[in-house]
Amino acid sequence: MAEKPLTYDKAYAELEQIMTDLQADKIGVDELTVKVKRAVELITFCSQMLRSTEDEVGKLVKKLGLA
Amino acid sequence: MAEKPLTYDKAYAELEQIMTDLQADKIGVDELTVKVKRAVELITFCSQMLRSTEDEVGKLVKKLGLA
Amino acid sequence: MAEKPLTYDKAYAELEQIMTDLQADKIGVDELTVKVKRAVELITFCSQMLRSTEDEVGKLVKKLGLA
Amino acid sequence: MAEKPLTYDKAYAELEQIMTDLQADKIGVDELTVKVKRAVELITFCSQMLRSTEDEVGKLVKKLGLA
Amino acid sequence: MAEKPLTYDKAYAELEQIMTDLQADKIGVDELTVKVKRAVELITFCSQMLRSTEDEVGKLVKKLGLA
Amino acid sequence: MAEKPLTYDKAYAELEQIMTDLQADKIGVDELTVKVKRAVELITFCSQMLRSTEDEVGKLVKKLGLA
Amino acid sequence: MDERRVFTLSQVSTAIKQRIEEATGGQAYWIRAEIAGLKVKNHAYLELVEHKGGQKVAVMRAHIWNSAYQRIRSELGAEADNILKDGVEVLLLGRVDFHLVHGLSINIEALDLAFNIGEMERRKLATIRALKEDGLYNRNRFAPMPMVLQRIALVASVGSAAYADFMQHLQHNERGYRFHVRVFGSAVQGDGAAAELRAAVGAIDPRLFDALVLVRGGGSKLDLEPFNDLELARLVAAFPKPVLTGIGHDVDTSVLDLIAKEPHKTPTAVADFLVDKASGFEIALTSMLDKVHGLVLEDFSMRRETLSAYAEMVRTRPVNHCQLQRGRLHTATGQLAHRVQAKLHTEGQVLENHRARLTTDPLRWLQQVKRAGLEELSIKLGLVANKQLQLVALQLKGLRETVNLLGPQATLARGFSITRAQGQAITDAGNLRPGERITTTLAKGTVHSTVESIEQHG
Repeated sequence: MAEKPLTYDKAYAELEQIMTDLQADKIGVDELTVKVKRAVELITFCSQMLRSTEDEVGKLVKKLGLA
Repeated sequence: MAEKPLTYDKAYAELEQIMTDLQADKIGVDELTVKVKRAVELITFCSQMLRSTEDEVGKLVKKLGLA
Repeated sequence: MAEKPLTYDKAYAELEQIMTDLQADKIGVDELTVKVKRAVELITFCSQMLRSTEDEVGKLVKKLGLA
Repeated sequence: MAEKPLTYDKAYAELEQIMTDLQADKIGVDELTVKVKRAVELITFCSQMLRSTEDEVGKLVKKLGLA
Repeated sequence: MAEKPLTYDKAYAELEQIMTDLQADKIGVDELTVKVKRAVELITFCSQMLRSTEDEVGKLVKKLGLA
Repeated sequence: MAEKPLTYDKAYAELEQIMTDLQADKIGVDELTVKVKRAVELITFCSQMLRSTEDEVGKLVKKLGLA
Repeated sequence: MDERRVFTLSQVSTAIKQRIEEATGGQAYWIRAEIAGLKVKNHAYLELVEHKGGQKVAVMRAHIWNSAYQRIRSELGAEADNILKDGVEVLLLGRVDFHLVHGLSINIEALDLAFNIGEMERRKLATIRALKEDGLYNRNRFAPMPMVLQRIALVASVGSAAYADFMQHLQHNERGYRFHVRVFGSAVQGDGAAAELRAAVGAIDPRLFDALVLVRGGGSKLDLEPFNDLELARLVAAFPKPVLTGIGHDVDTSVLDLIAKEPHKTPTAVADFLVDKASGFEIALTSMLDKVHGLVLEDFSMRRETLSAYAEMVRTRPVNHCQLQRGRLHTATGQLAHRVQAKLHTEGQVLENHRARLTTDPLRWLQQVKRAGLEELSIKLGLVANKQLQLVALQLKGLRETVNLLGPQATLARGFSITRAQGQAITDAGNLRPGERITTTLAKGTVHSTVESIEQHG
């Protein structure tokens, strides 16, 4: 979904988009799980990024497959 | 119950069509049994989908609480 | 009673035609008995169809309660 | 009374023709007796037909009440 | 009175012819008696025909009343 | 008076002939007398014929009244 | 040369001293001048200088007696060292003092602190004006603020309390956030601080950082001077990432505070801000997830309601439909019997009608039409026959009259007569002979006579 360097801002924007879509009833039930999963991923990623050292960031990004 | 890859949204769309026809008394007596059978299937399918999706989402969200 | 594949709708349509013809005096006295006999057949058929449909629908719907 | 396969409708048509001819003075005195005789026959036939039709229809309809 | 197969209509036609002839001054005195005689015969015949026809029709019609 | 089968019409024809002759002044006095005599005879005959015819017709017609 | 008046040096000095005292009347004057060559040994000795266009236009010695010096220092408070130093322009209250031995000197009795501060404010305003003219004043405030500031370029005096406080607060936050701080060391006060700060800021590659943080521990008012430096301010304002200041002054704000995206009072406050921001971000994310979850639950419950409404419809509609159909069948059944009966009834009535007509019409026809016709004919027959006979009678009567007219009798009656001889009617006298017997027939009677003579006519 996100391109290369996922930033906090992008993550937040994506999450907001999901919210907006949800609020606009744009998401079918089938997509819903996918979207919520994505939301959880984004938050997890951000949480870990916030707590990781400079060295760990690269590894983390790779590990999460979000890059 | 559902044939190949029935999704919630497809099932719901089909259900809505049946309900619209039902409400408009468009369904003749001959079709009635078939349609009702299908409606029951679809409602059951959708209900189960809702429950399982809800569970899944619940787990994901709970998981984050510990992150 | 019905010949080949008599359906409720066909039967009902035929019945209505007979009723209309009756009202429009389109049926001669000679035909009358035949037509009335047919009408009675059709009504009986429709009645049985309704009953069996009701039964079947009833069974299907009972299943719904558990979904 | 009626010859071969006399039907109500044929009988009635013949009767009407006789009545029309009678009214239009188209029947000579010589024919009159014959025609009147025929008319009486026809009326009698039609009357019996009506009665028997009524009976038959009545039975059929009664059957329906139990259907 | 009537010769071979005299019918009402023939008789009446002959009668009318006689009347026309009488009125047309064409008849000699000698014939006159003969014609008048014939006319009287014809009228008498017709009269009797009428009566017997009336009787017969009356009987037929009476039968109808009981039909 | 009349010879053999004198009829009214023959008598009248002869009479008419005599009248024509008489009116043509061709006849001498002697013949005239004879002719006149004959004419008178004929007229008398005709008169009697007429009277008897009247009687007969009267009877015939009277008979009709009873028919 | 005898006229020459010679004064002793002391006479001259005394005279000058008298003149000065006369001129000043021992009065003190407010004098504006720059401090130079300040030396403090018990008393303070210095030079007052006035520059104009880079040139000294006046110099005078001055001193502050120890007691005054102590008083002035305490009056200046924290600013004493910022003001009582070379190069600072001050407004002083001084008396011109001429000492016979030490010469002319200004005895400084007081310094006006407000003057210095005012000057600093004036320079600050000039800097602001210059920044505004360059379009830089608001530049950094428009720098986009990321949701999390994690990579920090820190400009601080390494080892200072401010640095330590900042690092301490940032790295040991409760929530365990990691910040990636790179320090660009610089003096933050005193002469040369501005230059060092400029160098430090200039060395930062903005692409590598989320924010630039400038911190400094507490200090006097005039210690802020380096942070009002125009060149430094230009660099900072133009910095493409948000600039956060924690320059640490309770009352006053430096130019950098004014142009920074996020001015804070203290380094600690900056650190807290960064931590709070990260935490706020994380909370926002989490609450967003909660909202998402909530929306999903809400959505699902609505869907469930619809489904159960549908289930209800499936339960009731078909039954209703069947009932409706049953009703229609019932009606049809009733109508069937009714319509058939009506039909039969109508037919029966038509038949009855025919029957009624048949019982009356032929008889009426026979009687009225036929019999009346016959009777009429009978009457007509009598009439016509009689008429014929009468006509014939008339004819006969006419004939009879004509015969009578044409017969000889009528001619005789008019006087004519018929003469006969030998039974023959004589029409020519020539046929007779005299003496011949003739008979003459008259209308009435016959005459017998004899011919006497004959005359011929024509």
